[in-house]
Amino acid sequence: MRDLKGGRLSLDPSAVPAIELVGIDKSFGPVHANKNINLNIAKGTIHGIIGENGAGKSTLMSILYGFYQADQGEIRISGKPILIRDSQAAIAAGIGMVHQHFMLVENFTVLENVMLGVEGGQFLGRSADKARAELERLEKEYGLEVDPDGIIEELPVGAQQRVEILKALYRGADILILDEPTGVLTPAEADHLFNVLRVLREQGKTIILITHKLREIMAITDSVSVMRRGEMVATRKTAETTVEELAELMVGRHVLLHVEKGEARPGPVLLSVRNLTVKDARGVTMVDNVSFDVRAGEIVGIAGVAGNGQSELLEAIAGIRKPFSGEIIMDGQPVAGLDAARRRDLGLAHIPEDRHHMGLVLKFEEYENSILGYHRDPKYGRGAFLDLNAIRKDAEDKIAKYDIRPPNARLRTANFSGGNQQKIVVAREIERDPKLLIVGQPTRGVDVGAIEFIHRRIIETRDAGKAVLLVSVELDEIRSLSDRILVMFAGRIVGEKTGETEEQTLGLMMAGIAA
Amino acid sequence: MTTASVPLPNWISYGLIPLINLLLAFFFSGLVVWWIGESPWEALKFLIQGSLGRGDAIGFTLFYATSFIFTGLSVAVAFHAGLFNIGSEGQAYVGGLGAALAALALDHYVPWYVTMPFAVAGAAIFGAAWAFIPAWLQAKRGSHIVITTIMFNFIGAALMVYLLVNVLIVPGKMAPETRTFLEGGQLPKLDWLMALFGLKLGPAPFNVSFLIALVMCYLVWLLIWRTKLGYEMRTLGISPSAAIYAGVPYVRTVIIAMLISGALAGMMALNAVNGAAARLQVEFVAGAGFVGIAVSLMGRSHPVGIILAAILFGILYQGGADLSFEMPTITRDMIVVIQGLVILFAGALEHMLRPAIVRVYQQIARA
Amino acid sequence: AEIKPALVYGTGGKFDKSFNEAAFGGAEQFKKETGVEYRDFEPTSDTQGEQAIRNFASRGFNPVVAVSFAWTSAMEKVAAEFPDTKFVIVDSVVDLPNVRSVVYKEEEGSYLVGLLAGMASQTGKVGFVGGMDIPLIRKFGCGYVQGVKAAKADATVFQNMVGTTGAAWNDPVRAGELTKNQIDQGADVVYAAAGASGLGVLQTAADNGKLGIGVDSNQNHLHPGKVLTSMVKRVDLAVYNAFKDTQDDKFTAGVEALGVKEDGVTYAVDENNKALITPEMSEAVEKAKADIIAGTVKVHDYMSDNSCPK
Amino acid sequence: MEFFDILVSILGSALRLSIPLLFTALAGLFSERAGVFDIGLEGKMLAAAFASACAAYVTGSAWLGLLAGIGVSIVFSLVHGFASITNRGNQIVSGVALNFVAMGLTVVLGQAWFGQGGRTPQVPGDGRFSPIILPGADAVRDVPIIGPLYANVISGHNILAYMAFLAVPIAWWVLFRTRFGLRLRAVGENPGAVDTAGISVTWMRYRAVIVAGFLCGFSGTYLAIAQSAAFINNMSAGKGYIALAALIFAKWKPVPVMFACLLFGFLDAVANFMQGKSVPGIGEVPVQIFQALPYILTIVLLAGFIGVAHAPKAGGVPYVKER
Ligand SMILES: Nc1ncnc2c1ncn2[C@@H]1O[C@H](COP(=O)(O)OP(=O)(O)OP(=O)(O)O)[C@@H](O)[C@H]1O
Ligand SMILES: Nc1ncnc2c1ncn2[C@@H]1O[C@H](COP(=O)(O)OP(=O)(O)OP(=O)(O)O)[C@@H](O)[C@H]1O
Ligand SMILES: [Mg+2]
Ligand SMILES: [Mg+2]
Repeated sequence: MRDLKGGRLSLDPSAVPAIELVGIDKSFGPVHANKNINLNIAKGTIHGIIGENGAGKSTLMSILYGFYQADQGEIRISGKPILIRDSQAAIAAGIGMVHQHFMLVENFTVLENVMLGVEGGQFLGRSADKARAELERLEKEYGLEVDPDGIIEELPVGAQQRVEILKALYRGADILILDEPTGVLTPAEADHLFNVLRVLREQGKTIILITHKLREIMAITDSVSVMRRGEMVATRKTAETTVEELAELMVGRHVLLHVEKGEARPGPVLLSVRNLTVKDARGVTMVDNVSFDVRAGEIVGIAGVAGNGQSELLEAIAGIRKPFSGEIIMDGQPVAGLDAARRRDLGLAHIPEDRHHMGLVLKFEEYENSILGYHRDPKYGRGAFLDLNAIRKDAEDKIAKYDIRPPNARLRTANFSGGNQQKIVVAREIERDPKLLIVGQPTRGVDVGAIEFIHRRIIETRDAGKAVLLVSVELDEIRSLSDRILVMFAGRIVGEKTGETEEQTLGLMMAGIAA
Repeated sequence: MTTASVPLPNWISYGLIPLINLLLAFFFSGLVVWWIGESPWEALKFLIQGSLGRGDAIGFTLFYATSFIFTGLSVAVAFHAGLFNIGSEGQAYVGGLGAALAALALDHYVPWYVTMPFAVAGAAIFGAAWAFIPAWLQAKRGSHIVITTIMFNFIGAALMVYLLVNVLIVPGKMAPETRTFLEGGQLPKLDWLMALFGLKLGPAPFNVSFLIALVMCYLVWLLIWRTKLGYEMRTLGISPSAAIYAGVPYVRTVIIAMLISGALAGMMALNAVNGAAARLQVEFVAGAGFVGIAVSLMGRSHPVGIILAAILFGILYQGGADLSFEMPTITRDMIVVIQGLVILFAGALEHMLRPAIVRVYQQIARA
Repeated sequence: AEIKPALVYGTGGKFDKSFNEAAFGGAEQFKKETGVEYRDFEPTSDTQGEQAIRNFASRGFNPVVAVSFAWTSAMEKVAAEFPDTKFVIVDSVVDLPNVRSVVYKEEEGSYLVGLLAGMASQTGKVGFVGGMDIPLIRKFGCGYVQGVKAAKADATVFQNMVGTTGAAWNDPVRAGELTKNQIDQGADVVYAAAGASGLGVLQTAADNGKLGIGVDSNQNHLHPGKVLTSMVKRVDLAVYNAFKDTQDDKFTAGVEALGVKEDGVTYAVDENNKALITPEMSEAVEKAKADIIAGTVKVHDYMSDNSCPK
Repeated sequence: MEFFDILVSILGSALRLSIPLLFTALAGLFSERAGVFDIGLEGKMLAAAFASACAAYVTGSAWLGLLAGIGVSIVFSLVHGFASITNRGNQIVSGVALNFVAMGLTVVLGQAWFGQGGRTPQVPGDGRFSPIILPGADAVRDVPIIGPLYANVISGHNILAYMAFLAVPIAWWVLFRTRFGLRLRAVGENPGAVDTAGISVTWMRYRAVIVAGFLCGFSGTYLAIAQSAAFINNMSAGKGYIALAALIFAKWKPVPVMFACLLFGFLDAVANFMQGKSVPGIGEVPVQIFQALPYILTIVLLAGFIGVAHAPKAGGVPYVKER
């Protein structure tokens, strides 16, 4: 393997790179988000950056954009070192950024959002007319259509993203950073976006594209860098690398770790979802008339690109989100009117996608989190009171069994590392001995050892005759754990496959191309 | 590198930093005293002597502290559930009505200890009732509880004035207040308690409601850290999303937390109405509800901290009265200034010094 | 005898240009004449009054004079605790062997200024703005109405109170608005019996080119030529006498009711308002004064039956 | 008295009573639109009233009084900014604290300087803003309907009153037609968007709270040396909170703010007028009802029974870039 870690690679060695990052370092308190990053990007290319969640991609780009300040390091634009103290400086240097979470004022019009910060005068009247003309010119030139007078919150996500790109172009960006732009897009919208990016490249713009989707990298980039745990581990020409190599670089191990598991012995249906439709706060349909069953003794995996309704489906089943219509039946009993606590009483356990905001109260001590959701259980105290001794004893047992480190039930949960935090959640949910376990992104941001451990627990749960529903955006995880795979696309289940299905087949289905 | 997420040991977070903030508040108060041409040291001496120097002074200090314990607990309980109850003032005011009605109804017939539970219940129920609508609006309609409780303070004041002026006033009397309760409607003074320490209570209205306040401290501690409801409240207060995940019923928890908060505020009336004045007067709360905010912030919403902070404010109130007596250029409003500065430094500016302290701490830890 | 006199004001504060300032004047007068120092205290809230009275008593001050009805219950308590100290309360009655209660026949003084108001009014409409709505203030209003009607039987008297709580003594803005309302309705003389709020009444009357009537102290100088007169209540006398009597060992407990006859209440004339009082007015009011002293005119006291004759 | 005359009298009174509310609510508008909640309006108003009365008394000039009022009010704003913008403290706690500081400090200093129990001495004529008779007011006074309305309701206020109503269109124009306003509103909705647009969130918010301080300076000055002639203890008497209620009632929009303030001023005027009078069929209506009505109306609005009030989205939340 060629180790190009920290190396300088450009397509045309003679040309001055558009961007050079030298020794960029950044910490957030104890979290070392960027470690000594070096990177060169050639003019007029599309450069991809990939990496797992929390690898430090957004942080690096935010530094380039002046949103954060690096603790150390230097940035050079077209060979000239510059100090990017704030976004204003970045904009002046011709850098534009489309953030992972859009930076739009939702009750403003498109035009107002585009003008913000570059109003061109103290008073809006005349300059607004000029801005409108310029905006319309840009829209036409790059095929980015939006109504200048539309209110942002009333626009679909794709259109909002176009506004973000227009904002950058309006500010005269030569370098455009896009942070996970396709995470929220439908495939058609994503295709449209890529066409726009190609046009931009032809016009000589330099583009940085952040994503964790390898397919996108292969489809559109000229070169690609891989980040892992705050480090820039490799940079490649896209044409000279493969999906497999990138994936390995990304996670730092062989991805296709095959979990040993026996044959599934499906029993009776424990979860039955019928014609379920879920809408989000804005009334957009996120889950569209979905029906499926999960039986005892099997793991059903739900594959799909992030944002295709899996999260909402999981939350509806868990009782966190109110469905718009349809039925959820657990162990023969409709649970529509029951909240999360009552569903737990029926034997549901839920490992949520987001441990920081849902699965754990980070300010609690470990033992307090070990009963979250089950605190009303008589086991943890009679009547109105909690039995702290019983709870701590119970927590210590789980700490021992799950090898949670440090083994201290009185430690604040925030002070455990991500992998150990996830183990706290997994231990709590699996040790309940539930009938039905629903799991979201069980190993997001978790190290290898913990991944294997958690995977094994999930399979043991199945083997103990429980029903398991697994949602993950990691295709490998889905493939190695699931007995059956349901593929979700745009809120619908577009097909069912077995665990042995080829990655390509699933990928196409996830993209909404084949059924 | 940011210092916000560097963990500090508890004795710094809960001991040193609040202490420094408090000292800053006193420093600026001293500046004000100095500005108006008096000696801050002299003032401090009078303040301490006037609040702790004699038996009756201590009695007054503890009398004020009793009120502040109730309101401090009130603010703290709501705070644990993530609710900022600015309405303790109004809840205490309306609570006074419940306490007074119980006393007026019973004082002719029964001794104080029979009236007491009714007065406690009356104060708690009326106080809770006044917290209910803001709570319901927050829980069901998402109306910001800070704004609604402020509004309810004013509505409560108007209601109480109306009742006192038109309904409860003794005909022919000047002041809008109820008749004086007989012994059966009063809470007796705690002479015996002071005598245990060899002190004479004298005229200070330090009374049985202090003991009720201590019991409430214990109950609040029990509620917050030992019950399932308290667990749910804290979950909701720290992480609303985790509370939803855990199936904590939002509406119920918000409403119950606010009812408890309102009830605690209402009980403040026991001290002022049944204990000290033996009658319901206009504006008897006199800002104790707002002091509760300061007390809760200073005491980090923990009953023990609240007791300490309440005594501190009791010292300020009693000592401040004595101070203004000894130094007529310093009016009693000086304690309002100190109170404001304490809220400013211990509350709004609580993190001001943290980065500096973190740096010093890291330096020392490294060395 | 050696004395250590003390004075506790009402919540309006020492320099309210009215009631409390009159008390202060009496104490100063005593100090000037005898050279004896005194201590005073301005409570800013109800709870402070009791503490102040007690503080003085426990530190050996004697006599302790408290002006304002607000200290009634405080006085009841503290005077009982210190039976050897002499206390004086103004504007209220406390029935204890060591307390002298000084009350005034405000209805008589109000009658006199009402008479002047009635005569001075061009429109036949006059106003009264009281502070806190309590029987004591209604007593002022009632005497005033009687005086106005004595001058002009068909005159209209608008009556308003600033409020129903202690805050009403300290709200000149609202008092001013009430005055403006009365002026809009045609009043051209407005009598303020509202403590510090009265300043707003006199100010508004002056701003609108109408006449005000002051209360308690002589307030004619506040807006020279714009204050018709002031109903002077000799609180200074009560304080002065309390100090002096104690010094001379002539202190007596019990109720003292001071009216026109005792020179406890009167109307004020000085160079600021001389031009406003015509000879007829002067003659009429002096006659009324004599009649009251003689007993031929009886001014009804609102507080005797809580009502005012229509 | 004729019904119409009564109406004219009440309207005039309502107008006078709504001025301090209007300045203060507009102050709140700027601050809250920028995402900084301001419970401390009351305190700023009080501090400004004290400062203006002191300055006007000492210098004998109403305009210097206004200047002092504005200055002190802005100082309070800056402290609020320092706590809630720079130090990311809780905005509500900071506002509550400043209210106490203002309430206490005015009396402490007033007592120390003037010895009148916290009040300032009466400010003489030139130290006050006196009523202005608009041209032609006296001439049209006798024209039916229009005459009294012009002469007694519209004319005869002091210059600050006219400035208050002038401030409404100016506030609207600044907020919706200038770059400053666009950025200010943006920073109250999504500070991240402003930050990434290369504008300093901190400085933007500071400017907003300074404007709030500036406007509270006017309302305090109006209380002390236009409506009255001295500072009196706690003379704002909760008007800051009524203004806050008006701001919410008006859903954070300038022109509705004006109408809300007029409505609340009108209620106050009616309360004054109705005192002691009985309504046919109902009897005497307690003044307390009118006093509580602004708050009750605001609660009803907040409950969502008369339209929903959306506070600026980022309101009350300190802007934190790095967690
Ligand atoms: N503002 C912040 N304050 C503190 N820590 C932060 C902050 N932003 C990011 N981090 C931490 O820095 C690390 C890198 O985060 P970053 O957002 O750069 O990751 P990423 O590669 O973009 O991940 P994702 O794919 O989830 O977007 C993570 O551990 C994250 O928790
Ligand atoms: N929000 C936080 N507050 C306090 N400390 C934290 C916080 N987040 C992380 N830490 C500390 O930083 C350390 C590193 O955390 P991080 O989540 O990056 O670990 P990691 O290397 O990813 O571990 P793992 O492999 O288990 O996920 C943790 O051990 C923890 O003590
Ligand atoms: Mg990211
Ligand atoms: Mg990790």
